[in-house]
Amino acid sequence: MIDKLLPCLLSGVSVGGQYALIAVGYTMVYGILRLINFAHGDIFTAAGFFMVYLAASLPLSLSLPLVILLTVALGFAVERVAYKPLRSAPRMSVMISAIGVSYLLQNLMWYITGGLAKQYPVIPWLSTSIAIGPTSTKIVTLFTPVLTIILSVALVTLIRRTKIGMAMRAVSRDFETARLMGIKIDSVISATFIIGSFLAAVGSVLYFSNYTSVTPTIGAMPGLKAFVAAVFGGIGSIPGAVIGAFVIGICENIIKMLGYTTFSDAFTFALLIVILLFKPTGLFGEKISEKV
Amino acid sequence: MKKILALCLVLVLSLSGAAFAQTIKIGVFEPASGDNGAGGKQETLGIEYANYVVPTVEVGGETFDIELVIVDNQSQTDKAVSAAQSLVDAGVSIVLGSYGSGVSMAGGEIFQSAKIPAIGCSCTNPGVTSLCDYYWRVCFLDPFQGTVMANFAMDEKAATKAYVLTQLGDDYSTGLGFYFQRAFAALGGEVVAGEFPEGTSDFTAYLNNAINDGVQVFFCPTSTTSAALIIDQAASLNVPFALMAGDTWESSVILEAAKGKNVEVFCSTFFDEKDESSTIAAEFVAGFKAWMNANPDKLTNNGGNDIVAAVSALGYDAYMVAIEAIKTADTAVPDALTLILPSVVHEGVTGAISFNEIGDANKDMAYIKKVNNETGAFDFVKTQSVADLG
Amino acid sequence: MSHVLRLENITMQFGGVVAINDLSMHIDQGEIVALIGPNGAGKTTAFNCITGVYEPTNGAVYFNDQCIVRNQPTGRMKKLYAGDNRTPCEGPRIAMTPDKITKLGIARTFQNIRLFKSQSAFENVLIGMHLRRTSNPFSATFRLNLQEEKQMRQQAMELLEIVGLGAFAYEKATSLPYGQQRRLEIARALATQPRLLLLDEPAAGMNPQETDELGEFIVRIKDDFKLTVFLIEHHMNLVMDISDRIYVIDFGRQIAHGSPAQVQDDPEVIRAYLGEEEA
Amino acid sequence: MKKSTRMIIGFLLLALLFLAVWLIERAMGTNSMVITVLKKGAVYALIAVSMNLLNGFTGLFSLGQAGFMLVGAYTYAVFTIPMAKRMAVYQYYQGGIIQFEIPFFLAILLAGVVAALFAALIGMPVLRLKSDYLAIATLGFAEIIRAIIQYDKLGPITNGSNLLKTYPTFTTVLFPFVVSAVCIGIILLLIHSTYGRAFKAIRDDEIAAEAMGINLFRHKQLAFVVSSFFAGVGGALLAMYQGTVQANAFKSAMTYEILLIVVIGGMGSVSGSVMASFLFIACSEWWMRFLDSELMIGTFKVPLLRSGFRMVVFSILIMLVVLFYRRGIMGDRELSFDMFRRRKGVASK
Repeated sequence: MIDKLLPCLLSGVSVGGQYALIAVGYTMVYGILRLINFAHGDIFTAAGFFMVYLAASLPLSLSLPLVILLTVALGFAVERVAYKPLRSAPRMSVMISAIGVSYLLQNLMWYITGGLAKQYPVIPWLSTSIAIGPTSTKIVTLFTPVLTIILSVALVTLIRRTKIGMAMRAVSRDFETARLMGIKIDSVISATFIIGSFLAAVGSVLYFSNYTSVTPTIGAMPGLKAFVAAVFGGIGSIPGAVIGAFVIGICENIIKMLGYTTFSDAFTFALLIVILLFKPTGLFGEKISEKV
Repeated sequence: MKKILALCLVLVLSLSGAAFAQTIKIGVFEPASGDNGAGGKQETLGIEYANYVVPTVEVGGETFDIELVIVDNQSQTDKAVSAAQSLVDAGVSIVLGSYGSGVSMAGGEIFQSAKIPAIGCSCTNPGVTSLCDYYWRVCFLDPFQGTVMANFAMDEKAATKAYVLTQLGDDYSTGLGFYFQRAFAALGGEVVAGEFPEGTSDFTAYLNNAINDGVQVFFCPTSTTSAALIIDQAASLNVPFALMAGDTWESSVILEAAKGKNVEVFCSTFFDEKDESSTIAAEFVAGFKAWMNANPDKLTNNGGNDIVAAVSALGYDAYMVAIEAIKTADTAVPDALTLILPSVVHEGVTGAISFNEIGDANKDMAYIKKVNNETGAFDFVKTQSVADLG
Repeated sequence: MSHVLRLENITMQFGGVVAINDLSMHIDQGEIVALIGPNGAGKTTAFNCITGVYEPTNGAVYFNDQCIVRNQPTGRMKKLYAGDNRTPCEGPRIAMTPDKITKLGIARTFQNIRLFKSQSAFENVLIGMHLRRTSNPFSATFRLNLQEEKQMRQQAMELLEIVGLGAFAYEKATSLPYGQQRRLEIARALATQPRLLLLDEPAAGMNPQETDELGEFIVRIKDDFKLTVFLIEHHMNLVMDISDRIYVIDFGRQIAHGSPAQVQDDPEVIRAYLGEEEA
Repeated sequence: MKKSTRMIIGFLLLALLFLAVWLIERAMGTNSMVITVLKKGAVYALIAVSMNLLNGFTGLFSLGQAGFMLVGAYTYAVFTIPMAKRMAVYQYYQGGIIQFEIPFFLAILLAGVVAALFAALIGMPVLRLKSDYLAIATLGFAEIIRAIIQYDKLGPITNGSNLLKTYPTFTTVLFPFVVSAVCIGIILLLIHSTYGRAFKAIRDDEIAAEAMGINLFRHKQLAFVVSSFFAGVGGALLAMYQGTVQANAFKSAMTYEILLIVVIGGMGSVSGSVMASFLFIACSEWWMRFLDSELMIGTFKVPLLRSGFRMVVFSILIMLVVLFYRRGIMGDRELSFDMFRRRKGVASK
């Protein structure tokens, strides 16, 4: 039994860690803008392609930071171009804009790559295989959850202790009041997108070191799953998103182990619906009621 | 304003048909993007080379230029419908392709309703021809290919248990997997099956299941996109079994993925460039290589090297069969080609081609190749025909 | 003793905040009763409890002796409960949804006008009539209910005439001036054929003359439609003019109750409105 | 103009349109791109209007449309494949277990009914959710439906994840036009009935609508079921248009595409959705196709033009609409005689 379970848990925890890094981006944006940033999964994919093209001509030590920089710039640009002009528009319009951006990014990547899968460069240390008990795996599998936890602890500290963190909390509590209190809403939102994109870039490096080919639509599914993870954990809550992501990653792999492979994706959504029905605020979410 | 614009477009489109009366159009219905983009490009190369070799055809005493109308079906059945429609709209006489069975089946429906014949190059699912009266093909079928690989697994790898992994919604993958499974079970072997949805990147769960089930071979007829991931992950898991697949895996994508890794990969295919027994084949290989090497774009489309893929040879053969049909019918009217195709016989690069009543080529030879992990090339293992199988 | 509306020990608590504390009151047929109190006293919350928008933490509401809302603290709320009345009301939980309560005959207007923005004044009133339909989706779609539809349109027009908006029937609701929007809300509420009408600050934003007219208007529709009226209002002249009785609440608690004259002189009320005099 | 004259003129115009379509088909032949665009446009018009009924008129942000289309398309295909072809279509399942076929018009109706049944079941839990949670839950359900249909064990019915084909398809372009027109007509009647007014009330202000005695859940359920019924019919038409159908194609991307059509046409405008559908399909299938193929003018190779460029330009155009022209072609108005008259009136003043 342990022979079966160990590899399954290993890849579950690893996938979970990667989902977590994406989920944090979703949960932060949702917490502040009340927007499901459908384009977040595509930003994750774009980070993968940045790496593919940069590593072809630059050494890793240069391309790695450049990838993160470019991804952050992309996330920032998407917010400025597609979401900022709609700040006073109904929520549905912003969500449609997000869907439009996702459509655009996917088509753009399809065009640039010619729609073919690209091989992700090998990152020496991460891609090395090591043996664990009866099975073996890449180092990245073990490294991912560790890094995820370190990053999320850092992020939680940032939000608890720093001035920008306090501003973020204020904005997510009450948009209008925070504005009246002199908080620069736009910079807070930009900061949120920058952090989210940064984590997506890190997640992308880990993800593609493990699964080494990048296609234009590859980010869509992990993106949706990460969003489900964020809802599961209670949207707006960072520890919630991380825990939700690990739960989904592990469950998904157990389902595959049991042979119900057709349903590995569907399961995530079933979980989402169950959560929404029985605990709409997720594990750690707060209840918000509308004033009449 | 919009109406006027539409009207102009209608006019332009209808005129364009009349303006170039001296050309015959042949549609190339291949994926240039998506999961099967790499293979589709290689098949298109074969057709383009054939067009380079035979650019004109004599019909009714006049010489006609042959124009290739190339569309991208994006490896997806819904996109294939649009692509097929644009071929029909362009007024092609006959269609060649496609790499991938699902898109061929989807396109076949459109060609059938437009009454335009099509010749499949490397689509191996039986449904392509059996469900469409306007489809022929120049390659062998999955029931044969599956049986060949099942026998190979039994005989050469002494396998008693196999894991079969197929992609949901991919007709090629499901079909070949199904026939392998049936043949392997008929030979007394035991099969464990798994499916993965499109866009899967994590195959470790399937590989681990296979390890735990103690299989000796892992049969995964998938697109090259998934193949690269499967090979990489199998290598990092140090799997104790061999990976086996069908014709799609004869691709430089596989070679790149398996190079320098500790994993055994076998695939069956239609053709071997090193097989010098046929002069037609030898001539083709030499000419094709020279043509590609003279043109960097073509070389890129072939995956960056000048290894001749079997699908290129099939694309070449399909084009030649089409030319043969036009010559015999002495016209390029689709209806006439449809009537003449069943009787066309052609000595092709991949062997003699003649069609049975369903529209399939009477072919019974498969080549089995193995990836050489050190050189990053295919090693020829053996040929196998239905007769060998007894 | 049969009252049109009866509140029994209503407490509404949001988390630890007690918005209404042990409020009991009753309204009889044909009365105009006002609910007044300083800002934030819990007046609108009381309306929301009656109409089913909020579920009170404790207490019951009866409409013509039928219980429409009843609850008592359960679960986590049991520990958290900070209302005055610690003995919970009897009986199982009842929580009718707002639409059911409206169907029984309680209609309301909103403090911060909630008209259907994209619709014309006429359509706003028509929507109010939807709940009294006899058609089903099928007959309505295929126009098998032409007679009823015709009647609805006629009645809606009449209602608009009554509130003096006949000329503006096809104007977009949100393009009307503030005072007319308030009257449109009343017309819309009347369209549901209520027995009891709850008006949440109907005179807010009106000038003295408009307010006077509104007072007369309320009395008139009360008589014409045989209504009972329960209103929240800050315009004291209006309240004193038309009310039969007045309830005064402060910090969610009832501090006075009686005829306009009685309430006016009540020291508690004066203190609540003007603040504590410094000793 | 009197209402009755207006109706007569409207019907005459519609008849004229049908005649025009028929003439085009006669003149151009069934294989031309115009006909393809007209066919697909008509199918998408119905689907877009059905989605607009939910998103534009009832204010329910549902992203499940592809799932219901999938159910409709499969229902249609499964029940109309001729007996003689079943063995070959269900090649891995010994011909499947459904050993009968029904007439195609019944199958289209059944497609709608089955989709509506699914919607009724799914609606019960999800319609209680608010805006974006509803969106993501319906999106999830569409994915679940797709997974179920692809499930190997259901293969004898659905043919697993494999293609379905050889069922009856369009013989004339008028067929999708008539079916779509009838269906859209019914939706229009519903929108202009007292129930339609209730839908719009819910969209404008849920709390006020409930206070006016409108049972939120029941009306949302009604809109959801009706919308899904027509999405199912639309799915059946799409299957007929394509000639083949496969669960794999009904991804969330398909829903997004339809949503974008609705947005371009204008949320809450039936005529807008119809116009946007034809425009969208004509652009993506026809007018912008040239962007996908390399073009040489003399020896000069026009830059950027190659496979995929069409979709890039297309999505940029859509983004421009979403950002700067948010109300779409029609906003929430409808194409009507008054529209032209009022404009004239303003001009003459």
